[in-house]
Amino acid sequence: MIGAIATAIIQATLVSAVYALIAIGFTMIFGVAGVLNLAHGALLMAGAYVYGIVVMRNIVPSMTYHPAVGVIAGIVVVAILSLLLYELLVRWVEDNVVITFLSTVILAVASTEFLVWIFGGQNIRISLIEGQFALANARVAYYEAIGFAVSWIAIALLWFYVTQTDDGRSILATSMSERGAQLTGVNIRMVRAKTWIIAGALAGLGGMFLGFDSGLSPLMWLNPLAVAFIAVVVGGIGSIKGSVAGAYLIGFIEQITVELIGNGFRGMPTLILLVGFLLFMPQGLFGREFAHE
Amino acid sequence: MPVLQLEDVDVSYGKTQALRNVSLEVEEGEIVGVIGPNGAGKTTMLDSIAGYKEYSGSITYDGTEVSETSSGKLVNDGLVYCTEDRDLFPYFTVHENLQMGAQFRSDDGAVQESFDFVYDLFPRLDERRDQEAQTMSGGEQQMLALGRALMSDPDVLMLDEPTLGLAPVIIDDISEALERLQDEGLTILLVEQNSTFALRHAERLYLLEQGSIELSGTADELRDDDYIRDAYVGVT
Amino acid sequence: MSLLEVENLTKKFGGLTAVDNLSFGVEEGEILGVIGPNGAGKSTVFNCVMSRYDVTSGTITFNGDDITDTSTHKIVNKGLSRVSQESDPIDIFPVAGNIRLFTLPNSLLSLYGGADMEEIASYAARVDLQDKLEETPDELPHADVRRLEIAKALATEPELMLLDEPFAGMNQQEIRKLSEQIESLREEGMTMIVVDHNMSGLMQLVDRVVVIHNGAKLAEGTPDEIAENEDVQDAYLSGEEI
Amino acid sequence: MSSLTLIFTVLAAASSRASEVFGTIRRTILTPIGRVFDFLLAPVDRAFRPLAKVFNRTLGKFLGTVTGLQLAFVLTTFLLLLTGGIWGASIIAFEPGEGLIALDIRRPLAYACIWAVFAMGWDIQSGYTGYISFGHSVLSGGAAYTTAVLLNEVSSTLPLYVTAPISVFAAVVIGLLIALPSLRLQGPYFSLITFAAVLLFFQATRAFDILGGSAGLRITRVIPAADSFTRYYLLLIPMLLIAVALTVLSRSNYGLIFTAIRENEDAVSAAGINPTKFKIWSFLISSIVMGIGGVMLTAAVSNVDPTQFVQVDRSIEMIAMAVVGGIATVLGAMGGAFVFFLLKEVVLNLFIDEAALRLFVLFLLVVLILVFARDGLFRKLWHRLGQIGGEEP
Repeated sequence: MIGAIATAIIQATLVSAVYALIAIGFTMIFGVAGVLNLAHGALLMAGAYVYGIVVMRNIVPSMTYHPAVGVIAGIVVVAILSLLLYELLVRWVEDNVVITFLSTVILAVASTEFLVWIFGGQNIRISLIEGQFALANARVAYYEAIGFAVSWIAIALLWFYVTQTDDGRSILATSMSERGAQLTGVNIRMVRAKTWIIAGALAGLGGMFLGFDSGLSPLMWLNPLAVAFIAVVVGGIGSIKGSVAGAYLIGFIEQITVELIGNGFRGMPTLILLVGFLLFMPQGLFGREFAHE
Repeated sequence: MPVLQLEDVDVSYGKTQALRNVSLEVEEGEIVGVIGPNGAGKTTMLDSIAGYKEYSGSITYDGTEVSETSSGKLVNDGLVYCTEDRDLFPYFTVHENLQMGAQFRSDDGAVQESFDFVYDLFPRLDERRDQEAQTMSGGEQQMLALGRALMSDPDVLMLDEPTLGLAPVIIDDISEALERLQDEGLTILLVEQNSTFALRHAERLYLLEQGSIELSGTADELRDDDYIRDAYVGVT
Repeated sequence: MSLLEVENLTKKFGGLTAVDNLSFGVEEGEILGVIGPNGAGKSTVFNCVMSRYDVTSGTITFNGDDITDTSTHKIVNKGLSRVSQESDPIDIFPVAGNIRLFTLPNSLLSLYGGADMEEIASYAARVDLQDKLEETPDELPHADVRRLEIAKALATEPELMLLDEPFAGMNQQEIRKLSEQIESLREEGMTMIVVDHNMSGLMQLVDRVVVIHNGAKLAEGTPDEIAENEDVQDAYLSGEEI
Repeated sequence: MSSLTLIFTVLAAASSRASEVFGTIRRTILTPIGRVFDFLLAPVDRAFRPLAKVFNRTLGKFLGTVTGLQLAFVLTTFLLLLTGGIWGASIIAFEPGEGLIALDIRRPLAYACIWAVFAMGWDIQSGYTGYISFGHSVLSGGAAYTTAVLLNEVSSTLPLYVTAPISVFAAVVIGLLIALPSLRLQGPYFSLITFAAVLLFFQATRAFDILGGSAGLRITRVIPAADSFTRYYLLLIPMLLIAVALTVLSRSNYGLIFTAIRENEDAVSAAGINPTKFKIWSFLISSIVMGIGGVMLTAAVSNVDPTQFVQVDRSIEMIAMAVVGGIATVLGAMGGAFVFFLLKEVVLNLFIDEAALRLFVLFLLVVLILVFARDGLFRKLWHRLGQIGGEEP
């Protein structure tokens, strides 16, 4: 029994770390640009597929680079895709929330069809490193441990960047007051581009680790997107700290549900949690009360 | 040559013309006031100068047409704007807000001097270095907005309604600060509805009504003008 | 019994006190002026009266009913209407459509209720907009958009109208014209509260004045009394004599 | 950072070049073509003007006023739809490699009718009030699953007149469950709740055995698939009735208030109208329509499963159709559904064999329409037609 609880806690901790990577990018884009990017899940998916293409023999037989190359390729390509998504689409429609919503979600659906066309609809396995080790009775795969470490390194770097450097601070500042940022000479357009690049890089990273866990499939964007916005709503929109906390909450609730009720109910309690927060605590755990006029 | 010059500036919102043929000059080192009623176009004028609004006519800062550069570049070149809404960063501390003002300056020593100057100018800010901006009173926020603008090392400071909604005792503090800045030789374009305040600090003033400059002159000339007396200074 | 009674109204935003224990009333048929510099809390008072904001403490009664924190639409249906400082007409509707919206009953059963073109024209005529019914608000000059806001408020058939800075952005001639229109509304029996930051425009128009400063009441009285009041002079002129 | 600046410069240059090209295309191709159309269509407008006058006098209050040309367009459309069972049986198409071929498009037309109901149902709520729902497949799916569960659990011989009202009622109940709590929220939050509703329903179909898991529930078709002619009309008639009913509602006070909620909710309160009440009402009207659509779709298929009835893609397809036609135009949404379906099942079929690529191209087209013609194709067309007619001579 104790062993089962320990296993569940360890599993939840590992999964949550990846969820945090997913949620941070989503919340940054919403905080800085006011855009709910429903194609965020598609970016995650792109990261996983890029890794698969570059590294895995079973996808493109001629490309079997070292996993490290694959990870870097995944991050860089998705960062670029994310910037292109902003420059080619979102920038032209962001004045209209409805159109932004619709165009990003339709793009996500289109990306599913694209991947079905190229790779087919089946699930494709990708791996970073084989093997596992024992930790307090639990079996932990090496990739899970690496994912945990990578997640926290990324979070630490991001935290350092946005709180300790002028360049990063201007991103936070823009999320609080765009006009204020302009008054101090910040180039809003550049800040937005940086935000999309950072969010894309984090999404690429997170997407790969999702892929190591459950393989590549063209619909793999859907659940992580749900995770991202549940984490963001629960944690408080615009708060990076909040989205990390939200991600961990989701990870633990999911794991508990799987242990107690069964795998079929995995996502339901967190969705109910989302609805509960939206209705009763829309500002979230670390949300900022909206400033008055 | 004036450091800031507007020539025949027109600005429109849709079919409404907000500014009509506005011409104005600010020489280096002087304080120029612009007074006028609510809705006269004062803020629109400042927004245009700061590079946020499209205009026709000419606005030059240091000889450069502002529409041909970016608002960010203007700030770096020393044209700093302190808005009516203050536009502070609500969840940053006082110190972080000030840091934002200085983010593009590379000379750490000079930045430190600016911090010292601002904290000396407004001791209230010094006491509240680690307080979040959103929790401060209106007067303190106004000081912080002014302080943040000063951190950008301005050559020309544009102030939009710095006395807006402030208690007389706070207005006195702002007044003192302005006097000190004037002694330091800072060029200031002061826009105010509070004509008395503007008349006290500005050397020359313009009256903006309905988007047009209706009158201009030295503070003494305007103070004695019957029209100004009736409409903007007296109570009845 | 006053038509509208505001008692001990306080509104705080976080640490800021925007309205501080303010009380005043308006009698039927009079025009009350509420004066104070920009940012003194005048608009916040109106926002509290109309339940745009929840009050922190205090009560507001209209016609004897407690309307504190009641839904805005219910307050409007009791006979209170507000002309806000920012004009926000719906640009995709013509002037007539904008006015018509304000005549519709709050009922799911009414598919075709509300004013017909003739009635809409008569509301518009009270502020001289009857010739512009087919134009959309974004085609109108500023002063006409402000007048449209008044026509909309009139279309709810209010007993008491709150006018928030009605003269903002108008020139002297437009101000005179609007003042006349407000006068004639009063002659029809409308009670009004007019807010302005500037005294001079209001003094001819109003019966009584409440001066607000920093969210609190500074003085109250007839225009003449207010003009003589030293506190007001101090506050308004930052203690400087001219 | 300098590489970023470089990318910006390139992108800026590309976009200004692109807008130049568009400008040239507009000047040299589109404008002259437009003039030719004006020239050809002006007589049609004059011919239909007397009829339009009668229409405006009698039905204008309920259906909106039209110019002669607009009336001609509407009448032609309806005539085409009403005769679709006949001409749809064989249309001539060009297929690369095959040359001219004859196609029976009555199946896509029939299904387009169902999806037109969905698109209009979505539009009367989301399009008009601006509270965008991503969860409308929950309403139609709820109705469909109610029918299927009744047939599976109660009796497989329950007639349509028993299952249909219960199913529509179920859609209304689900609609209320979603609308009552969530319509107090601001726009994006509302959208998120509806999105969550779809995901919840999707997971519920797998979690609860009674809903049949991913394989779904087998049922007997009410409308036999073999008779394309009858099937088309059985689906067309309710669709047209709904189109007329929704047009009437959208031209009544409801339409005015729903639109005002989208444009300026505060103004609605200031007008003494309770916006929450009307938002919930719009969701209920929408739920009824979605329920009917769900019943129509259930009647035409032999299996109710999560992929075809619930999955979030279905909600997004409805939205895409309404967007293609024009948001907040009942008939635009209807037209959008036909354009979308005919593109998907007929036109793109001719050129692209792979289903996934076809859908990819289709969705990219929708995104392009969103970016370049955000008002929708039919609204643009409608205004253009109105301009050709113009004022009385």
